[in-house]
Amino acid sequence: MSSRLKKALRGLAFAALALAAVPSVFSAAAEEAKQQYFPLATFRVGAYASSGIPVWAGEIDYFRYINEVEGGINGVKLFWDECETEWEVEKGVECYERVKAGKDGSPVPIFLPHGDPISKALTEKTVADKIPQITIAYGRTESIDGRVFPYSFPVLFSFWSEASSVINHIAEIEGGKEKLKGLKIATVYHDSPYGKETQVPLDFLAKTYGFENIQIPVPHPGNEQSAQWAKIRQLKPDYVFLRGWGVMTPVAIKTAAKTGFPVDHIIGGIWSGSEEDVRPAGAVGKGYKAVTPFPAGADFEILKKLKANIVDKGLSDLKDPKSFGSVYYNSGVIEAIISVEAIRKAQSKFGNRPVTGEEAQWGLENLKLDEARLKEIGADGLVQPLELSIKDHEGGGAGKILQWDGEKWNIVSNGWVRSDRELLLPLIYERAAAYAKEKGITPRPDVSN
Amino acid sequence: MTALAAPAPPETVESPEVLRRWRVGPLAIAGLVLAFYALGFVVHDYWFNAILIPFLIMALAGLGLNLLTGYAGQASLGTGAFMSVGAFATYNVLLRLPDLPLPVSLVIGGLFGALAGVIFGLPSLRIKGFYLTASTLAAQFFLPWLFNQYGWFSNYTTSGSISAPKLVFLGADLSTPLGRYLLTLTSVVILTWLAWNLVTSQVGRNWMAIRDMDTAAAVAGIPIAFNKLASFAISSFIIAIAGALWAFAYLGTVDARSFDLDRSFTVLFIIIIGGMGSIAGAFIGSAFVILVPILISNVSANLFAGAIDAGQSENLQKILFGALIVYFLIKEPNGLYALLLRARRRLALWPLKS
Amino acid sequence: MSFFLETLVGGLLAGVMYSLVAIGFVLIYKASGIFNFAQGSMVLFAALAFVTLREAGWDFVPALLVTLVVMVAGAIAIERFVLRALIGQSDLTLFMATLGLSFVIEGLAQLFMGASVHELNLGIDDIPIEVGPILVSQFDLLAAATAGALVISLSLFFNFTRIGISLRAIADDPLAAQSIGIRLPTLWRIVWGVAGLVALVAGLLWGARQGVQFSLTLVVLKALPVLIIGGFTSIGGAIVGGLLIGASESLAEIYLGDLLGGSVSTWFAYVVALAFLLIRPAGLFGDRAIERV
Amino acid sequence: MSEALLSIRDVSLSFKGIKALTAISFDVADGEICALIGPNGAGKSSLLNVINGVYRSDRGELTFAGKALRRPRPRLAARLGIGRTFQNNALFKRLTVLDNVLAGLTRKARASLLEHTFRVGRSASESRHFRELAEDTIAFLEIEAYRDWIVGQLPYGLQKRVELARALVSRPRLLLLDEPMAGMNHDEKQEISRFILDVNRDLKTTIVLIEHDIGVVMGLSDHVVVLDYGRKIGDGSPQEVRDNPDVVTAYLGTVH
Repeated sequence: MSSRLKKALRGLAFAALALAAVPSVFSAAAEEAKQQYFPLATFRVGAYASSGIPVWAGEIDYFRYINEVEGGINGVKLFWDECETEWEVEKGVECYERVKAGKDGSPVPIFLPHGDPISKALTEKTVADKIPQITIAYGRTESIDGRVFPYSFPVLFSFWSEASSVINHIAEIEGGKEKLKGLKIATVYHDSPYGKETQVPLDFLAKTYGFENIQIPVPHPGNEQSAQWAKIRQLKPDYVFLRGWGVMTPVAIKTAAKTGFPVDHIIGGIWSGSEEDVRPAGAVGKGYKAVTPFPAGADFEILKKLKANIVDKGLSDLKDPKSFGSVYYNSGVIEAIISVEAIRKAQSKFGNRPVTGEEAQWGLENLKLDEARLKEIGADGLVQPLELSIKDHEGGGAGKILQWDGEKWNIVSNGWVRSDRELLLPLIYERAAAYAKEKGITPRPDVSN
Repeated sequence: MTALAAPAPPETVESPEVLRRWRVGPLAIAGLVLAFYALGFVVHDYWFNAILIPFLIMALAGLGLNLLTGYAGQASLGTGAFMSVGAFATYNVLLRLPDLPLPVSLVIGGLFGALAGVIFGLPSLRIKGFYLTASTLAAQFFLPWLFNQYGWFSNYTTSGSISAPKLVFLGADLSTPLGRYLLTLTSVVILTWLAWNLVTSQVGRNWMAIRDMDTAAAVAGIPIAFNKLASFAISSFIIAIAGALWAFAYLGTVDARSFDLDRSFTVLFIIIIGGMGSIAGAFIGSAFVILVPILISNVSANLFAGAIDAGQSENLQKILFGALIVYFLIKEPNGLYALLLRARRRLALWPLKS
Repeated sequence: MSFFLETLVGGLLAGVMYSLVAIGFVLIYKASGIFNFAQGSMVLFAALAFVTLREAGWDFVPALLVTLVVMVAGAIAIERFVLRALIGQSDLTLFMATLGLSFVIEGLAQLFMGASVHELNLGIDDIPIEVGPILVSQFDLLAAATAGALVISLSLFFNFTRIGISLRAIADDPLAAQSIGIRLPTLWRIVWGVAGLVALVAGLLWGARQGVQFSLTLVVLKALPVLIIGGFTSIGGAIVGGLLIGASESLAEIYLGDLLGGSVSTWFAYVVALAFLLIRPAGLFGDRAIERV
Repeated sequence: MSEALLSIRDVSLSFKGIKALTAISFDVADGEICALIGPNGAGKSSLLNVINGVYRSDRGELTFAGKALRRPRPRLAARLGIGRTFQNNALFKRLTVLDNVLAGLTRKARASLLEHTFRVGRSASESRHFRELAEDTIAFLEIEAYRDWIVGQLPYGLQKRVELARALVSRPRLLLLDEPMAGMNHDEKQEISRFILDVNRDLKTTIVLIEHDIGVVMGLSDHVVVLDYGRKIGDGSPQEVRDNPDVVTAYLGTVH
C-alpha cells in the first residue's frame, strides 16, 4: 500500500476513534456542579454571520457582566461553550443534541436555537427533553399557548404582534384607528414560512379596521425585486410593511427609491430593522423606519455598565466596536437578560444552584419584569415590561419604531407601540388547539402557581 | 493473443454479474447485527438524533440518486425536490388517511415521488449530459415552490411547515429516538436490499449499458425510454422515502426550504465522494458528509476551546472541509469506495469474492 | 401600456445583471469544460477585497488593481493545485471540486475580511430618471453599458488575439490547440484570471446594488437558467439569455403572479429554460455535438 | 435459401442537404453472407444504420422476413432479430465481458422490473437461463479466459470479439457487422473469418458485413454489393463483381 494511502486511512481511523470518544465527554463528572451551563448555538460563518456575530457578542458580554460584576446569578456563575450552526437546521439539531445533556454536572436550563427553522425542528425534541427554547421575535406564533407548547417561549414579540404594532403605528401617524379605513397597506414579504406568518393576522386586522391588505411575496434570496416594486408603483399603496430577511431588505429599499416610492412610508419588520439591513442601501435609506423589540442605542443604563465593565476592560466578545449598541447587539443583551432573569426566578423556588430545564420552564412561566425590576437591571426602555404565564408565553407584544437617519437608528415612537393582542389571542389559541388535535397532544391544564 | 493471461478482477467498477457472486449475505447480516446491537451499546440520544439517523437517511438519498446517476447515467440536481415530494405526500397521507399503517403511508409517499420523477425525467428522452442536469433544476425550483405556495399541502398552517403526526406502527410508538432510528434503519435495509436486487439483475445491467453507450444499448435491444424513466421512477421513489424520513424521523418539523438546492448538492456530493455506481459508495459518502464536519467541530471544540477566536475557528473548519473535498477528489476521483477496495485488496484480509 | 414597458425594461436591465455573472461561467466552461460553481464565491471574494481596501482608505484605482492582482493570483493557484491534478476527470467530479473550492474561498474571505455587511458606493446614484413615460435608473444604465463593454472586449479578445483563437480551438479540439503551441495550463491560468476579472466587475455592480455581503454568492442561481438558454459556450448567448430571462421573469411575476400566487420567478426562468432545451437541446447559441456511430 | 430475408428498395439518406445514400436497392438472401464494400465515405455504415433504425432514411422501403419495416427503430430492429456490431467499438466499457454479453439478451427478457426488484417469479430462472446462453456464446468465441474482465481494459481485437458475442448471443436472424476485422493482423483476421463462417453455417445466421480487405471479402462472402459516393455500382457474386468494369475503375483499381 502506498504510504500516502496509508496515511489517509490512518487519518480516517483516528477520526473515527475521536468521534467515538465524543459522547463520553457528556457522561463524565456527575458531581454537584457549582456553575450553570448555558450552551450557545452560534452562527459566526456563512450567510448570516453578519447578524450572528453582534448577537452573540451582546449575549456573551452580558453573561460576562453577570459573572464579573455580579458574581453570577445569586452566586452561581455561568459557563458556556459554542456550537456553530451556520443557521442551518441539521447543524442546529446536531448542536442541540450535543449539548442537551449538560456539562460538568450542570444541566441545560434554556436553549436559544436562533433560527426559525431550527426552532421548529426542536419544538418536539425540547418537550421530550424538558428544555425550554426561547425564540425572541421568531418561531411559531401559536407556541404562545403554553398549554400546547410547554417548552417553546416566543417571548416579547411574535410575528402577529409585529404586524399589529405596525398597523397601530400607522394608525398613530394617521391620527387614530378609524383613519385606517380605506388605506392601502402593502406587505412585501420574504416568501418563506417566516414571511407568511403575518398573512393571517393582517387579513384579520384588515377586516377589523377596513384597510386594504395587499400581499406581495419576494422569492428567496430577494436580490432582484424590480417586478415587485413595479407592481407597488402600479398599486400605489399608502404604506409598505417590509418583512425581509438578509439581502432582501437593502435591495428592497434601493429598488423602492429607484421606482420613486417614498422610503419613509416603508416600515420594516423585526428582521428588516438592523444596521446591517439598512447600511448597504446607502444614502437612499435615510428616513426608512422599522419596528423592533430591540431598541438600538448605547445610552441605556445596562449598556453603559457593559461599556464600563466589559468593553473598556477588553473583555468584550465584540470585534467591531461600531456594533456596540446596535439592534443586533442589543438583541443579544435582551435575550441574555431574559434568560438570566428566568434562571433567577427558578432559583427563587428551587434554590441557588444550577437549575434544570424543567425548573427554568417554571421560572419562565412565572417571570415578571415590571418597570421597577427593569430599572434595577438598568434595562428600562430597552426591555418592555413583561409577564409570562402558561397561557401566555409571549408576555409583552409591543415594539418601538426606529428611523434611520443615514448614520444610525433613532427611536421615533412614543415609548412602546402596543399590538392588539387581545383581538389576536383567541385566533392564536384556535390555531394552537388545531395543532394539538393534529398531533394528538393533550393540552396542559392552565394552573397558575 | 496478448500477455494478459490471468483474468484480472475489476478494479473499482461494479458489474452486475460480478456483484452477484459476492457473498454479501454473511456480511450484510453481520452489519445488521452490529447496527441493531449498537442500540444497546450506544445509549446516548446524541448518536441517534444527530449522527445515525441523518447518516442513514442521507445514505438512502444517496442510494436513490446513485441508481439514477451512477447506474443509469442520468445526473440530476432535483434530489431535494423529490425529497420534498416524499415529505409532503407522506404528510398528507398520514393526515388524511390516518387509518393506513405507517409503512403503507411511506410507500404511497414514495409512489408520488416516483410519479414526480417520471414527469421531470421526461426531458431525459431528448436532452443529455450537463444540459439534462441543468434541466432537473426546473424540478428543484418548481416543486418546493408548489408546496410553499399552496396551503393545502401543509394543511393551512400559518407558516407552511409540516410536522409529523404521531408515528405509530403495530401499537408501538416510534417517536422516541430509538423508535425513529429503528424506523429509519428498517427502511434503509429493505430499500438497500431491493436496490441490490435491481442492480444485479438484467434491469441494472440495462441501465449501466445505457450509461456507457446509449446508441449501442438501443441496438442491442434495450428499451431506452422505458429504462430511463424507470430509473427516474425508482430513484425518486427511494429519494422520496428518504425525504419523508428526513422530515418525520429526523427533524420532526420541516418546510419546503429544507429541501433546497443545497440538499441536492449534498446528495450528489455524497455519491461522488463515496463512489458512483456503487451501493456501498452511498453509505461511505454519507458518512463523510455527515460525520466529518461534526468531527472537525467536536475536535476543535475540545482541543482549541478558548485558544483561538470562535469565529476564526469556524471559518478554518469550513476551509478544512472544502480542502478535504478537493483532496479526496484528487486522490481518488472514483470515490472513497474505490480507495477502500484498493486498500482491501492490497491488505488481502477479507477476500469477499468466491 | 407604459406599465408593461416599465416592467419589461426593468426586467431587461435586471437580466443584464444576470448576464454579468453568466459570462464568468461561460469563459471557464469554454476553456476547461468545467462548470465552475465557485464563481459565486469569486464574486464575493472580489467585492469583499475591494471594499475592504476602500474602507482602509485606498483610492478607487489602486484598490481595483490590487484586487485584480489578488484574483489573478488566486486563479493561478487554483490552476496549479486543483485543476492540474484533476485533468481528465469526469464533468461531475470537476463540478464537485469547484463546490469544495467554494467552501475554501468563502471561508478565506470571511477569515481575512470578516463577515460584516458593507456598503459599496461607486459614485453613481441609483435613483430614477424619466425617459419618456418610464423610469430608468442611471445605475442600471451603467450596468448595462459595463456588460456591453465587457462582451465587446471579450469578443475582440477571443477573435483577434492568439490566446483567444486558441481558446476557441480548444473548445473544438484540445489536441489541435496544443499543436498551435499554446500550453493548456497557461491558457487555463489566463482564462481563470479573466474569469476573476469578470467576477470583480459583477461583484462591484451587484455589491453596489445589494451591499457587499455573503449573499453575493447566491447570484449564481440567477445565472444558471441564463446559461441553459444561452448555451454554456457562448458569451453572446449569455447576454441574450440574460435579457430573455430577466424580461420573462419580471413579466411572469406581474402577470402570472396574481394567478398562481406569487414568487413565480423562483422557477419561471428554469421552466422557460427547460422549454428551450426541449426545442434546442444545446441552448440558443451552444455548439451541438453530432453523434457518430 | 434464395428467398430474400432483407430487401432494400430505393433507400435515400441525406444529412443537412448532403446526400449520403442515393436510391439504393438490393436483396440479401436468407442464409447468405453479403459483403458491402466501397471506399471510405461511400455510405456503407450509413446503410447499416438505416437498416437497424439508427438513422431514418428520407425515402425508400425496407422489408425484413416478409414484413415491411415502416418506421424502423433500433430496438424494433433488435426485437425482430437484427444484430449489429459497430465500426468503432460500442461496448459498455465499464462492465465485464460477461455482462456485456448478457446485455445482448435483453430482447429475450420476459421477467418484469418488479419481479427483478423483489427476486420473485421469473427473475431467478431467467437469470440462470441467460447465464447459460451467455456462457455458451463466450465459449463459442473462445473468450472464456476474459469473462470477468472489464471490457474497457481489453485490447482492441478482443473487444471486437466481445462485441460479436454480444450481437450473437440472442441468436439474431440477421447480423450486421461493421468492419469486424479492422486493425487486425493476418492471423487475427483468419480467426475472425473462421468465427463468421461458423456462425453462418452452424447457427444459420444471415450476415451483412462491411470489410475493406478484398481478399477476405472474396473468400468469405456469397454476395457482394459495392457502394461509391452513396450509389450502388455493383451487385452480385464475388466473381461477377470482380469482373464489373465500374467497380474496377471506381474501387478496385484505385485502392489496390
